[in-house]
Amino acid sequence: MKWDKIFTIVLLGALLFVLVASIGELPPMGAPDSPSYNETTRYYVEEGTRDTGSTNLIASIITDYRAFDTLGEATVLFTGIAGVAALLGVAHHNPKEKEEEENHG
Amino acid sequence: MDDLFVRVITKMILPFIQLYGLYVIIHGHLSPGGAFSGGAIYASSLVLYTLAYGLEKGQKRLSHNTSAIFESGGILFFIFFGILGIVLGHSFLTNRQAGFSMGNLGQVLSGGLIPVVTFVLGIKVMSTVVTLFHNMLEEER
Amino acid sequence: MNFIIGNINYIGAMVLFVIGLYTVLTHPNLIKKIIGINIMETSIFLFFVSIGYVQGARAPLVDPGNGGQLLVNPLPSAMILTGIVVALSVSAFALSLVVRLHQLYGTIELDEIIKIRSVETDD
Amino acid sequence: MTSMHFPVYILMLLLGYAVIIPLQRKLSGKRFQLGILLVLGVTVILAILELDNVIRGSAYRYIFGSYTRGIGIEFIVDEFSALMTLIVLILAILIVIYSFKDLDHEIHPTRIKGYYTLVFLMMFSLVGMIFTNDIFNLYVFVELLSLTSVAIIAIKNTKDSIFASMKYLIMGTIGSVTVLMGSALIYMVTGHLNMTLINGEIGMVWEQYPINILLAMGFILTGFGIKAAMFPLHNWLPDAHSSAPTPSSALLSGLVVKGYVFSMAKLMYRVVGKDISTEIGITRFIIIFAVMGMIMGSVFALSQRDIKRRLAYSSVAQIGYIFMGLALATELGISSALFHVISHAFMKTALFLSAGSIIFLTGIRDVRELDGIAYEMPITMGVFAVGAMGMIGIPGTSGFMSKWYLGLAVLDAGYPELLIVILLSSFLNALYYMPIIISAYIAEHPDRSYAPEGTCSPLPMRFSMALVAVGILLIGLFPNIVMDVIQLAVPTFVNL
Repeated sequence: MKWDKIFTIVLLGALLFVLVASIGELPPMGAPDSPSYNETTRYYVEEGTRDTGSTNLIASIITDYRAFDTLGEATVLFTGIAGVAALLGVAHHNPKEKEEEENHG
Repeated sequence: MDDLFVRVITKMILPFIQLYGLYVIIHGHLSPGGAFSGGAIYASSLVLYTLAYGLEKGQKRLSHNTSAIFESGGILFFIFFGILGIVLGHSFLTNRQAGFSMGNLGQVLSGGLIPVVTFVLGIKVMSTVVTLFHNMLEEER
Repeated sequence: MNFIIGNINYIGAMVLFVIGLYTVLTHPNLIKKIIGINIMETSIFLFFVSIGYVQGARAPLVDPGNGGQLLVNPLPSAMILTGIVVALSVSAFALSLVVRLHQLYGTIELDEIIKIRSVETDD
Repeated sequence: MTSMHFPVYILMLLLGYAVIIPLQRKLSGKRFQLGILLVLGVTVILAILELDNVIRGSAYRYIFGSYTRGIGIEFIVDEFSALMTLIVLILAILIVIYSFKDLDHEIHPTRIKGYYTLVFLMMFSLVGMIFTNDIFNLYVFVELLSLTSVAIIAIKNTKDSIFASMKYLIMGTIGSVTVLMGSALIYMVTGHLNMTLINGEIGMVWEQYPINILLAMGFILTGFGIKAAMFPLHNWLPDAHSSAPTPSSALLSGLVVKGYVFSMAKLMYRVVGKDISTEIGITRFIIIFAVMGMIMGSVFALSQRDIKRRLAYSSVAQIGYIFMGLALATELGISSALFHVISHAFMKTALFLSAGSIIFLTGIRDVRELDGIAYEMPITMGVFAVGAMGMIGIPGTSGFMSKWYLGLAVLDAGYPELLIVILLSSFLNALYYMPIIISAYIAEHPDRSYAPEGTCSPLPMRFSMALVAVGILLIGLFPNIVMDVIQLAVPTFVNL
């Protein structure tokens, strides 16, 4: 058991070193002119209230500009429930009955 | 679990949590918060109720088929609003161009579809979290 | 030194990502693996939000009175909301799977489950 | 009578009906199945109209919420997406027809409704993943697809399927978290989420922040490698696909894995672009993994006794073919990979459905006990034989055509040694498929009583299997119905 723990630690240490070393190359954090603050974001900030009429820009993005994402989101929630219901549904009250059904199946 | 103190305290604070949850949902497009966080706050009140009063009473508060209706209704409403955008001659999920009234900024009824969609989503998130909790609790019995 | 202070968020996110990966890879207990996955997801959300951070800017709430303040980039925060809800439903489903695994195998230690399965496949 | 809203109508029909199913408390049995077939049928018709509209007209962009390109989410409806959607929906309707009889044999009756909800949600996420042109929207669909595919494995509720779905969920979630990290790194540098806008910025960004793109593509390669079961990261696939109910393993092996491979192709060629991908060396990595997958996947398949595990390992090998075609980074290479996506979907569905029907009737899962079964179950073994011959690459089947195009692409891209790999892998395929066919058709089983006399798998199962086999032969004999459409789409796909 000992050896593969060491191997994982070494591997993840190398991954961590690569990730932290590469942070220097990334655009600095919080810089007002960082590439991610480009004309799309400026459009959201300036036109946000006029286009969607809501002052909370994040709400305007998730419910109006990118509403399809939120529809996908509601579906992921619905799948979570459908999956859990399929798994823990009321059906299987006694695991014993599940056993004999399973080995004949 | 059926301790008297817990029940009385729950009875007292329940309406305040629910009021706060509804406030966060309805003011989703004005102040921080919105469908997901507001729904979770509202769900925490029902989870607290189920913890204090046991699963049967909890199930009476939000039974299986009402929660199923909330969840399915939530998505169907969302699709209906999207199709509404197409019917009015624009692409799917259009808000301002399709002519929904923008109202004046900073008021609850401003923003065309946004308050309605946020409210519908908030109810859906609430019923999902509560149903998850009830399913897990049922599993123990 | 100010390199570390400057982008502490990115370093924190990367460290959290590797810690989460470590937890998932080494802990046999399934609940710990799910916690590891949640750590990894939190590190991604931290990374996403710190991409949008602008020095000295306000939260992206436009107050109708005076326009034109410097606002944080709202797009990554909007994406996080979706990410958080995805993390919620995946963890809920994983935990219900662990409940079923416990009922079927009687344990939630992965190596014990593998031992039980190897014993079963032999006989 | 075609409008630009068809992709949305298909998606909303699938999602709407998936949501309505749990509400129908009392509807069950025949009428319930009829409702499912009706909705799927309408979506197939819409997909046919959409394909015809796109071929006659031209690929078009569809932006949600009528905003401009960078602001709203965008769908690109090109020839290949329309064709892939049509194939996905046709195979889905055939698998659903198959599942009507097969399911009550494998799943607890109260869960059958939940199963179809999950199948509809899976179709919704697959079709959405094929159309989307936005990296975050792609992540939402990837996550939705992995959640539904785990759920339809776990629904069988046996010891193996719960364990396999747990392993798949953990590996799949690590995969999608890694993909999200890759998209975050790409967004950090380019500031856009729209794939075409990112592609516009990527040239300038490649000079300024090369490490960023390198890291992002590394994350995306591993993430999608895990989800699409590329060779070294595939060990969840055999357990998951063999312990699932038969319709689910057909859906998983035939369609779900293809969705991830197609998204990987999008991210590699539409977002980062052909020249940077080759410059980074991602294509070399993928070729190495693909070659290992093609050889080792078949070798593992040889050693499997269980028929479904053998088919699952052969899926790993076939995914190696697709990745090899993609990694050639030439137009012919990508079109041969996309052709194999479609031909493998048909072949693997046929193989899994026929294997499932053998298990359904006789309960035999061991490959060595299938002597002389062809006389008992002519149609099932016929479909299995067509699928197996396609895998081996016998002329006249779609498998041969995809190996043919792949061979051409490999020679055209200047890697003649890969041709040897294709031939070696086909030979290995023959090694583990041919014995099954030979023992089924030629070896005389002494007492010949697999199933009680006169009983054979129910009509809907045989009907849908036969149609899938016809599909294999159709594509095999007339490959240009598929290849011309792909040829139309690939130029726009690569440098959109």
